[in-house]
Amino acid sequence: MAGEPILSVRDVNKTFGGVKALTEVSFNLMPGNILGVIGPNGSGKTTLVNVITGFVKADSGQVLYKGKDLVGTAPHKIADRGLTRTFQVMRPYYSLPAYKNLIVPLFSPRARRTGGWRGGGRMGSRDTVAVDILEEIGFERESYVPYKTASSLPTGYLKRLELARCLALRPEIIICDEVFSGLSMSEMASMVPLMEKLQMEGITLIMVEHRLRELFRLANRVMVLNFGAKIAEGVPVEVMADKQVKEAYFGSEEVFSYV
Amino acid sequence: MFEALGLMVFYENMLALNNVSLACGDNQIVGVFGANSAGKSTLMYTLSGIMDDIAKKEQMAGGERITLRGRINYKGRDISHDKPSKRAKAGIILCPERRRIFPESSVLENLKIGGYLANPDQAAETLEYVFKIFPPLTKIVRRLGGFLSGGEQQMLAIGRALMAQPKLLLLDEPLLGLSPAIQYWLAKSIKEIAEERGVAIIVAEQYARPIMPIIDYGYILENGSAVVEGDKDDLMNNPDVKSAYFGA
Amino acid sequence: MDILIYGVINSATLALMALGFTLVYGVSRLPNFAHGALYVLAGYICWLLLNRLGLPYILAIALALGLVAVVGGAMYQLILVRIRGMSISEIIASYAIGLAILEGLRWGGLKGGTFTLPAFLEGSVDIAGVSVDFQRILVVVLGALLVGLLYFFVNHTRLGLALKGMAQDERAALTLGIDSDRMAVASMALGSLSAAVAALILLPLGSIVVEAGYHVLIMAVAVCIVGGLGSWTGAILAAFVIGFAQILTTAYLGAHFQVVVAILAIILTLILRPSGLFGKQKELEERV
Amino acid sequence: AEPIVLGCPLSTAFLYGWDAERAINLAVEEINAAGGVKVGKEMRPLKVEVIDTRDLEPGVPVSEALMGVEKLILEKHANFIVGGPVRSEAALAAMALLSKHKMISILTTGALTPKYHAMVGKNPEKFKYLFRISGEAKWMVLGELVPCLEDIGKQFKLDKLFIMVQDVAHARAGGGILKKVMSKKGWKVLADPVVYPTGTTDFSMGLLEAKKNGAQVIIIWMDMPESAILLKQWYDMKVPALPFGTIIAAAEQPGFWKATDGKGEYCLANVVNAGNAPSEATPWTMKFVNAYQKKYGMEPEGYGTSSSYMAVYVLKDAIERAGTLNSDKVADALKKTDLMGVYGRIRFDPKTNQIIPSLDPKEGAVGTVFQWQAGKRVVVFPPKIATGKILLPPWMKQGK
Amino acid sequence: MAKAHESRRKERLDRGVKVRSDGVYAVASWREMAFLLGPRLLLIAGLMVMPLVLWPAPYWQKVLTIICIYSLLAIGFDFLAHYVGLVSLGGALYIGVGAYISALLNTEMGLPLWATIPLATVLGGMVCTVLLWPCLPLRGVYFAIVSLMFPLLAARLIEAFDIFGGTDGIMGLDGFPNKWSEMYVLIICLLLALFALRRLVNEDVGLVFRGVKDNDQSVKASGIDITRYKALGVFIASSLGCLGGACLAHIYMWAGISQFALDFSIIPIAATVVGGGGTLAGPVIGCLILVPISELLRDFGTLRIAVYALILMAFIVFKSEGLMSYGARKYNQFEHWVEI
Ligand SMILES: Nc1ncnc2c1ncn2[C@@H]1O[C@H](COP(=O)(O)OP(=O)(O)OP(=O)(O)O)[C@@H](O)[C@H]1O
Ligand SMILES: Nc1ncnc2c1ncn2[C@@H]1O[C@H](COP(=O)(O)OP(=O)(O)OP(=O)(O)O)[C@@H](O)[C@H]1O
Ligand SMILES: [Mg+2]
Ligand SMILES: [Mg+2]
Repeated sequence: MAGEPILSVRDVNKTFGGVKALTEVSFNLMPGNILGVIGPNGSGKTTLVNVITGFVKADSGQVLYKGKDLVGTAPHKIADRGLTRTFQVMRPYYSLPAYKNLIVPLFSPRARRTGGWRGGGRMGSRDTVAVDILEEIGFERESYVPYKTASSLPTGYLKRLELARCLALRPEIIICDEVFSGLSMSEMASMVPLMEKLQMEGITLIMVEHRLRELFRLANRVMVLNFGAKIAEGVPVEVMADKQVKEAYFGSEEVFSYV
Repeated sequence: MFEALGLMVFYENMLALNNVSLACGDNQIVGVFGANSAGKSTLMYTLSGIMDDIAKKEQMAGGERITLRGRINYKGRDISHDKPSKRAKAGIILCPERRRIFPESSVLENLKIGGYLANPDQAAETLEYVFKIFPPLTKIVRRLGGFLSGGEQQMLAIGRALMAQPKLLLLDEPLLGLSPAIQYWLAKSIKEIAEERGVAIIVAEQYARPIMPIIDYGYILENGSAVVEGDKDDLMNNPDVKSAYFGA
Repeated sequence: MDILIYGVINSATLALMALGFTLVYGVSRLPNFAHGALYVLAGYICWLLLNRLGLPYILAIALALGLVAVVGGAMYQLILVRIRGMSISEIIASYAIGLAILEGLRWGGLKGGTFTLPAFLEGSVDIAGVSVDFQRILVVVLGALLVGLLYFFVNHTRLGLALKGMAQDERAALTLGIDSDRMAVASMALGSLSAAVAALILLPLGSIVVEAGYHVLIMAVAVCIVGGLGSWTGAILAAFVIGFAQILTTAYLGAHFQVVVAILAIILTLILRPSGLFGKQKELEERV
Repeated sequence: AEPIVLGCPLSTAFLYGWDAERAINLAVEEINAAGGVKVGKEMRPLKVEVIDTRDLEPGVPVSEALMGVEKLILEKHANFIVGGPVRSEAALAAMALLSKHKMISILTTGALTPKYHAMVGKNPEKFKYLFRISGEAKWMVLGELVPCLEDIGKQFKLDKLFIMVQDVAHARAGGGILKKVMSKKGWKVLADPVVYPTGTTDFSMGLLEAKKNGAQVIIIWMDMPESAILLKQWYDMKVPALPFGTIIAAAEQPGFWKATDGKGEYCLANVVNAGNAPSEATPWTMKFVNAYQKKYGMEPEGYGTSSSYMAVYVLKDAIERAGTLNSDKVADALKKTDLMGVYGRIRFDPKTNQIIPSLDPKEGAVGTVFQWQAGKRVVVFPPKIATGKILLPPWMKQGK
Repeated sequence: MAKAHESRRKERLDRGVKVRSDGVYAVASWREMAFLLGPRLLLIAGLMVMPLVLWPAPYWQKVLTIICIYSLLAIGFDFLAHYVGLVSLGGALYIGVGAYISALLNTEMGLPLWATIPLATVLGGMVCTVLLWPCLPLRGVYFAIVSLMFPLLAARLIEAFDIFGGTDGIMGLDGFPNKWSEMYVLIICLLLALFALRRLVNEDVGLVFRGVKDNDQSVKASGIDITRYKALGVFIASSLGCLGGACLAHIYMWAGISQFALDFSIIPIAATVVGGGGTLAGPVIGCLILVPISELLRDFGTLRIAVYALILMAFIVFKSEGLMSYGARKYNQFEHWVEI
């Protein structure tokens, strides 16, 4: 693998009043790659995402994005530079219709800069783009779903809305925090190609997941966290074979085969 | 022991549940599967009475959007007009989707609040049991609920529901956000809970694979209607179900 | 020394005033803006029982406490249930109830400074050269006792825990068999009761006036907010912070800066710690 | 005949509002019973329209009071405004409004600020309709309080003063002035005035300090009812100093005795105008006190009672002299008022329309300082109208 | 489950033109135009002719101006609370700041009223925004209480340091040339503010505001600076309040510390609750109801406030969604029973 990593995390530490959420985590991410992050519950995956995107400030360490340190930068500035994330516990704008949820990112400085979605100044043009994005992500355009208020949408759609919000920003990196959970098999079947398509378009992805089958199909590399520390990293097959991972993450052969 | 007949739920003019009937016997595990917006959560809310409460609240705030129809019988009694708290007292406990744990209480306190209906002995015993099936919780008993990770919250939510000494446990997407190991354990525990503690369980999931093997009877919901039902083998052998839920 | 002693007394007074408000907010998320009115009402009822019906003091106190608790509960049952969860409406409605009670009392004759309750204990002692009357010592003692009792109730009894759960997530509480309506009424009655207790301990030191209602409300809100809503430790600490800030400004800056300093203290605390001294709301809401 | 409407903007839920309301009603009743007011050839009755301005309530904006005044003028068609607004700021704020409507107004209660008549003096043409018939702070301090204190000082050989004030503008300013003046007069003022926020219920710190420093007279400049607590604490601590409640103190009310369980004995207080407590200032004084007592079952309570009562009579007198209700004419007539009233001779300063005060009822309006003695309010100052002597509390030794 | 009408339910259908998704209208005929524009025209025309209707009752004309001032505050509050998510209990701050700025400009610098009012609006908005800036990270009740403290503090500071005329206030401001200008300036300002705000909240910027209210974390994740938007929201709301304050000062030709009084904070909120939060027009309706009621009750004397409080409570409890929301629902929807 040649070239500079687009994102490089170095020795990041984070404790929450005595709880070590992250210890000395480092990794590099090449542009256009998909990195899978797995680990038992409470191992610090979401915290890692938070640290990268600025929602939580690392106690020490560096997060280099295109060579610049992001630690201490406000989340909205990080997003503005093209590094976006989804929330594991969904955070839509509950009072707005689903497609209006996307107007907010479409209105952001970044989207206006990069997307040229000013749309000739006509009202409603952003709406069209919003519905386009939703359609791409699996909201049927002709159905009522994109027009329903977010508060009445079921979990599965909200998860996808999270991803749509990221797409609207035209980001360079998307960090997905468990977007697959809450989707049924058939829906997943359409999500996987979508992810592949994003990768083709040159977007770099970090995917935090518990749905390993799909993840391993997608990911170029996988990193495993346990108790806040990185215990393995490599291509999926390697990681699956790692003894430590088996012990810490799967616990037993039964589980392993179940996966 | 528990049966629901011809449930109908309207949100405004949209039919979210269309004439759904369902039954669950003693110690049985019943699965309800369906894709997004099939109406699983709506069904669970209706069974536990929360839907009545939501409708009532909306009515008070002016809207009268939600209409409910149908009968729910529990132990030979019509409970379709009972308040959720009354149903809970009778043993119908819902573990709602999206966790809804108490964010400002510690893990232990969450569990204690869950034990509101239990007597002290039961509470102590169940507490131990919860820690047994969810070992990660033992390490974080003092942490505030709101600070937990997604998976930890999910475990806590299930544990809390168990604390309420259910006779009929309604689990809405219990696997959401759990790591494979815990998923596996939970599926096993569900079976164990049903068998050893004599609890009937209705599980709603769209991720059917881990749950399917443990159920006694299952329903497939689609757009608010129960399109397929049958016991484990019926469902597993149904080609449509197979392709939709096992990706094979 | 006198600063220390009177600082403690002042803080205890503030803590007592705030107690009922914290309790109600902590267990049912209702910002009870009728708190001050209930406080004054308790004093006035007690006064009426004493002076109009000539009841013995103990009996009058007991009756007044009971009546105010009933009023509080009824207030919730009849009015506030209907707007539960709409916090702005709750604030305005409870404020309106408070206003109606207070102005009703004023109209009903509670005006001027001639309404007073007798002290439980007359006389005073010298503590380290500072003379303190017994009633004030009683304030500190009873204040501590009451805080302890309520703390125990909320954190270690079944009912207290249920109330706490209901406050945080009503729907989740419902699924656990906690009857939220009844619980809310209970919490409101309890909160009114503690407002009444505070009134009957504190009012013998002052006189029963309508303005006290507004004053108590402001102080209660300030203490609870600075402490972090719903946090007991926070509320007590905040009572001490504000209490001592007041006494210290009186001693060193001149009392007409007392209010200025108190308000500044509140604003600054919150700018520095956005969810109060012990509150976690902000962190919780921003946990993603 | 068509009645003459007196509009009374008063804060009726407070002492200085309701006492004025009662007194005005009393005067109007008396006048109407005697046939009314003679306007030209016609005898016209008086009619009172009271409006609650709420201006003494905390948290209520002054504009509320101004609305009340406008309502009286525009809707109740008041011919004259008598009474308030009660709070100084409100009274000042109402000046522009009243003169805009060319409305004659006699301020009878509340508003103590010297700025009021200063404003009239500065702009006599614009504000020529605005009169004040009750005392103002400057005279009360310099003309009554200081001489009274000097009296006490001479009589008992006391010269150590301690000042406690409420945290309101008039009290703070008053405390400051008092300190300056009394220091000049050779008194030892022991400290800067101690300021207490409205609603304070604990005064022990201040009292301790007073005791420690050997205070002999304590000035209490507070209008909050909690000053009763101060007196209770003073009694309980047996502070060897004479308490002196100045200007609109809670101690002026008859109910004060009960509020302090009698612990307020020996407290001196000032009731602004004679007639607010029984005294023999003029022949009319007791007549008024008795009439009031007969109608309301209690003695006049304080501050605005006798002045509000007199305002109605003064107005009647002026209207009859003017022979019309025309504002300009009546204003001119009012300026020429010279009447022996309840609290002395009533005349207005020709430049400022402020009542002319004096220590002698034959010369001008007199104030009153009384002392609580065995449950009664005994007038002790000014000497011309005094009915008793100042007593020292038994635990206090006379200075050397 | 619903007890009565076992086999029937109430169906609601949107009346004609309004498509389910907000903001998209397909206007077909003059009837539908009238349907859409009717209520708006009613409000505009109603307010415009009101002063004329009230000709015989000059006092009520005055009340109308006061209603307008409270309405300005109330729509500011509504906007801030329901579209930006900042519940500000400190409306009095805006009134006070506006009043003092225009009073100072008028008396100290001799600027005429036509200059002081707009200047006070803009400058006042800026002053309030700067004052509240450090509090913008606060959430919910905490922001509410801190904003409640500001007017108290301002009044206390003016008093303690005896600045700007101290407790006496600033007297001798210019009044409006006549009562008609007074009324129409306020009415037109109010209508402009109302329709401008309505427009704003439905524009894309408005959606960002609503996003900030619903979920500020998500807004951050979308690369938008929430503090900027919150500050902008505060600026808009406080400017409206300052405009009201400036007019108030000129109407009474006086500014003083009581313009920081609690009533200015409470009444607009009550009006919002009564009229229906989040509707913008609702608060105006709320003011149109509450303020006159309070005036009508003046004859009750001391009991007035108690009665007023009871009426207010009744509104809140029995129409808890607010009159405007209720009315809009009834206006926009058919309801009828259908068999299931
Ligand atoms: N603000 C906080 N205060 C205290 N503890 C915290 C805080 N945030 C996270 N934690 C703890 O840090 C640990 C890591 O949390 P994190 O959310 O990163 O886990 P995760 O790997 O995403 O787990 P999951 O798969 O369940 O989502 C958890 O044990 C959690 O309880
Ligand atoms: N409060 C509501 N108002 C209007 N429609 C609603 C409401 N709640 C749910 N719905 C609609 O009802 C349908 C069923 O929703 P439900 O939440 O029951 O789905 P679900 O099967 O639980 O989906 P998921 O697996 O994604 O959680 C959806 O189309 C949803 O949009
Ligand atoms: Mg996570
Ligand atoms: Mg669901």
